[in-house]
Amino acid sequence: MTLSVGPQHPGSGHFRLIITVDGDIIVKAEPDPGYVHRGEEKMAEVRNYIQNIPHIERPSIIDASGILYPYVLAVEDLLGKSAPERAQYIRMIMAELNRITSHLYFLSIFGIFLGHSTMFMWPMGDREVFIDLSQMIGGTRITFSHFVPGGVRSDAPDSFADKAEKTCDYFEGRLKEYERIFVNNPLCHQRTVGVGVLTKEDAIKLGVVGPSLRASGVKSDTRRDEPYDAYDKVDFEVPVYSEGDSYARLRVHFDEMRQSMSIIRQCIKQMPKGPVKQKLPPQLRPPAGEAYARTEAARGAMAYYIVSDGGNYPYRLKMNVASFRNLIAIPYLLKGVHLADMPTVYWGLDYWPVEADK
Amino acid sequence: MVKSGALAILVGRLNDVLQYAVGEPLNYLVNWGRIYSLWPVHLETACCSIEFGAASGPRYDLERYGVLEAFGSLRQCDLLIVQGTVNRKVAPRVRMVYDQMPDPKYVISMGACSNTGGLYFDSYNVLKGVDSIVPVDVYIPGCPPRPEAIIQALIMLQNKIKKQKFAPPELKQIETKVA
Amino acid sequence: MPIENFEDFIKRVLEIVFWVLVFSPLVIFPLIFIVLPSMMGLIGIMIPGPIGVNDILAALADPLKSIPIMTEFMKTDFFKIAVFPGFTWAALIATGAILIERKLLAKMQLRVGPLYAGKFEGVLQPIADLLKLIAKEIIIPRRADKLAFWCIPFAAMAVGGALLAIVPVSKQWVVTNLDVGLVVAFAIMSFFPIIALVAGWASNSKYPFLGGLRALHQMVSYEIPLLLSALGVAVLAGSLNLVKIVETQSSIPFLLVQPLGAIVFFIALMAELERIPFDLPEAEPELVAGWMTEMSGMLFGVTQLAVYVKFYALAGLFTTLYLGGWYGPQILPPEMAEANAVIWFTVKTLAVMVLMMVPRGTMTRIRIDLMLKAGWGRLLFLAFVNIFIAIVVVQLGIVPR
Amino acid sequence: MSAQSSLEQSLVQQLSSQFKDSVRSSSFKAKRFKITVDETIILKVAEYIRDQLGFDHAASVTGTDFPKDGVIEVVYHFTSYSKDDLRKVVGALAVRIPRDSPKIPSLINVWPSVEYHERETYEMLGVTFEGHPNLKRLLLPEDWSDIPPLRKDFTLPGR
Repeated sequence: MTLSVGPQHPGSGHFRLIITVDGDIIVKAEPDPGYVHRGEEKMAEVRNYIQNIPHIERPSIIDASGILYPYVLAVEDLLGKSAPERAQYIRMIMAELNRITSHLYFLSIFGIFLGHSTMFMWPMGDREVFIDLSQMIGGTRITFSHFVPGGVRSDAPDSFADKAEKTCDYFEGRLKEYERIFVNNPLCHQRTVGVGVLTKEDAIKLGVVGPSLRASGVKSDTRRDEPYDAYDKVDFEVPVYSEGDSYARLRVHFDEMRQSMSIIRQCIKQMPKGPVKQKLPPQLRPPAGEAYARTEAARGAMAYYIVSDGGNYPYRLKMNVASFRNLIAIPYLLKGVHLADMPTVYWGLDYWPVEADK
Repeated sequence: MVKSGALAILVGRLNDVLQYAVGEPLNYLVNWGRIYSLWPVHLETACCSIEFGAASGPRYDLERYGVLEAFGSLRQCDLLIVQGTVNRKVAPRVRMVYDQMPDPKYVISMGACSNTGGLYFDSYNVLKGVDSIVPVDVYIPGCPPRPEAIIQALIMLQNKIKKQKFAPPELKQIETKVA
Repeated sequence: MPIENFEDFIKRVLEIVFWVLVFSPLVIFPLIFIVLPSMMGLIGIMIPGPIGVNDILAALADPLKSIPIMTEFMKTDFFKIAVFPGFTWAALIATGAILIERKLLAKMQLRVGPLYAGKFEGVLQPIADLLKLIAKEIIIPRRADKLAFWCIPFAAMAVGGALLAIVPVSKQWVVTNLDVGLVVAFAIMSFFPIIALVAGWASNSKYPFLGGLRALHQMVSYEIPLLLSALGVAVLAGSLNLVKIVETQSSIPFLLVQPLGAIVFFIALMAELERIPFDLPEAEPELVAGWMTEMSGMLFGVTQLAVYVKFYALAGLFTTLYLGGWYGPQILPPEMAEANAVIWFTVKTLAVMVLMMVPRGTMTRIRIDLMLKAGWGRLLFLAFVNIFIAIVVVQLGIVPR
Repeated sequence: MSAQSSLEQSLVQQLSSQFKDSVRSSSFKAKRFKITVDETIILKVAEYIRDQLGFDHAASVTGTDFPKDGVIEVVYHFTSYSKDDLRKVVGALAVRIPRDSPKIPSLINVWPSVEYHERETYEMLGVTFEGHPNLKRLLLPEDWSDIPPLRKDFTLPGR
């Protein structure tokens, strides 16, 4: 029997899965994305480098700083400039705050896909706390447009350090509760352990990125592999699990949130005083050439490939987003999985269709 | 049929009396039921769905107004919230979802993109406003709108429903299509 | 002057009542005295016994005279079926349960839940939902089996009501006191998955059909543990009559004698009721709304109400089998022993219902293969152990038979 | 910096010496290198990059339209998970193919991760990847009948 899951289906987000089931087992799954395709790459060719910022972060407003970060780095690479040190730390704080909110969103949807509505509500509620925190720097709830080539738009207020410290303290306690209540119970184990196993070899072969990759035992994190901004000055661990199943993916998200909080704390301590924005001309005209910048966003390695012809507009801008790279793993993992596990397996891969469709 | 003018007046009066005694109170009751029981369709068209999720989260809690969080089947839903950009691929689906919902149904257009195309006004694949395919009751500006704005839109919709006239449900047969 | 708010509505209603009272002597009373005597035959069937036609006519003139009529009416089967232990009562509790469930779930999730429908804490939320559903369009898919589709909600309601008929609220308030009440209860219970399957088949759509099939699968896994765990109670009580089972628990509820059986029965009951973690037939993320996907308007409303009526009935069955039914300390004056019994039964049943609601906020959904494993591997084994415990208890003579 | 650059330099040199005649151009900077080859030998180059150099997956496939030169440049970006020292390096393998008949062999057998990227490039730029098992429409609506949108002669409706 062939089932069309989505685009209007509680278990699919913004995309469609055409799955063939034999009894309760999925024998074939074919993703049908494109329901949110908005032509960002073409639009970027008719906007200048600053005008591109707001629409580029829209595909992933769940992790707005994460998707903007490599764009800014790529433009800086083309210009041959870099951000002042304080701006680098503020960028890192924003990126990590967004990582936490994005992971909390991941957790809540994971919960609803497991049939656990409390697991939807609690992380949603705690996400607001971090949104408040990033609102102090960014100014709006989720779409900040805060990073610009050559720095950030605005400095962090003085009260930020205190509030961040308090929030992190609060949230560490909450994380323990989450683990105790949602993860370490037999029902959750039964639904996730050994389900949708992505082996290390396959993860490498399919070029999976982000938490799914680390859950499969590959210790790869762009922040470590190719440290950008001040990531080489902070101390953090890359969580790795070797099982590669849904449970490992869930655990990676928990561990990453802890590491992010530790990075935020270190950044606040190490952050120097100084300007947050380099003086650049209002109309950026990078010299002809090309740049490929990548960062580790919440959902995995995010990369931009920009070709410049020396004009006001990018000649070609390619968004190589994490979700689109994980799309290939969906049909691969869903084969042989129970129908009931279909939403958790595909969501566990951190596939966010809006981001993948661009 | 009624030739006599007096009889016509009498029938008209009787109709008025019935409308006054039964119709209007019933209308009020049904509308009151409708405004506190708006169940949204689970249709996400783009990124505004995050803010809708946040709005049904604990801090904003749409269930105070009787709006359930993500609800399963569209056959039981009253409210279509178009959550963000509608592109050319999803537009026929939005219309199909709208057609399959039972009357009375209401549409909220959420976010600049679904109101007018917004940031994507010059994109080749984006509809310039969802109101070209479904009738919209309330528009929420913002990119994305804050959860408070969603709540405000709900209250505006409630005020609109309050003024509506009750029409009895009718039985229709529609063709279901499995896409 | 249109009605704009609640005060206007009340004013309008009072106005109508006033005019009706003014005009009723002119229109309604003559009508009654012409029409009623011709209908007396019908009323006579409903109220057997010493009440005659003249008493009813007299009661119309003198309201005080209606009290003996009411007490007589309350003894009839019609009253039992339609009003008190039967349908109306169950529907009231079911509506209350929906509200309690939503509020409880909201509190567990750090929310407030329904708040604005009704002036106080959203108490009128279920009424609002009901009013809306009544006024909603009913869509029948063209390729659906029309007759079967229309029948489903009412079949579900009938089956739920049939369960109500055998669950004793107190010694007096039981619709039918059957000698094989327990067996009948299980016979009725096994109808539900069939209704789900028919619903799925009649909708002629894939997701409802999958939901119906899952309901059948689920039945296979819980039905036998459910039966066997209740067998322990039958062994202890020495009877299949539900009233007698309660009466044997007058000193000690079977929960204390048979905790294992109670747990197995509780879990299997949750599965029967399709509540989280066992709500596989309507699992939202994969099956949309399961076998209820194509239901709309009042068809959905009635089905949902039937589900909650069944919820109440089965919680009542658990109370009957394990919690000592209507027995409890006397909190009302002795002459109101019946009311006391009813209160205790209701309180216990509501407690069981709330206990069954809690997992909805605290547990994830189970998978169908795990469900089968749990049902056949663990619950069945525990149920057998429980029967042996029951036999040993009976042999030792701990519980008086 | 120098140690770092030497790695990229050596990689580029290795590739250039292996495929002398077919390499059109090559460049490198810190952590990045790019090599442009003929489309006829792209399979061989890719296999060499995977097996000998150890770049085990492709991160993206993309293309740029150059109507002035009459070519479309298809670029494969690849990197490595399994070799620690190669993780920081992102290589680019570029092919310039004529604009009017853009056809290149698919690299799906070398790097399976390119499946969806090649489909995207196919519909966005009209490049046909020969040997791709499932070269269908991916993101654009089903009734798309215009020229591929990322070609430079496709103008946006509002502009």
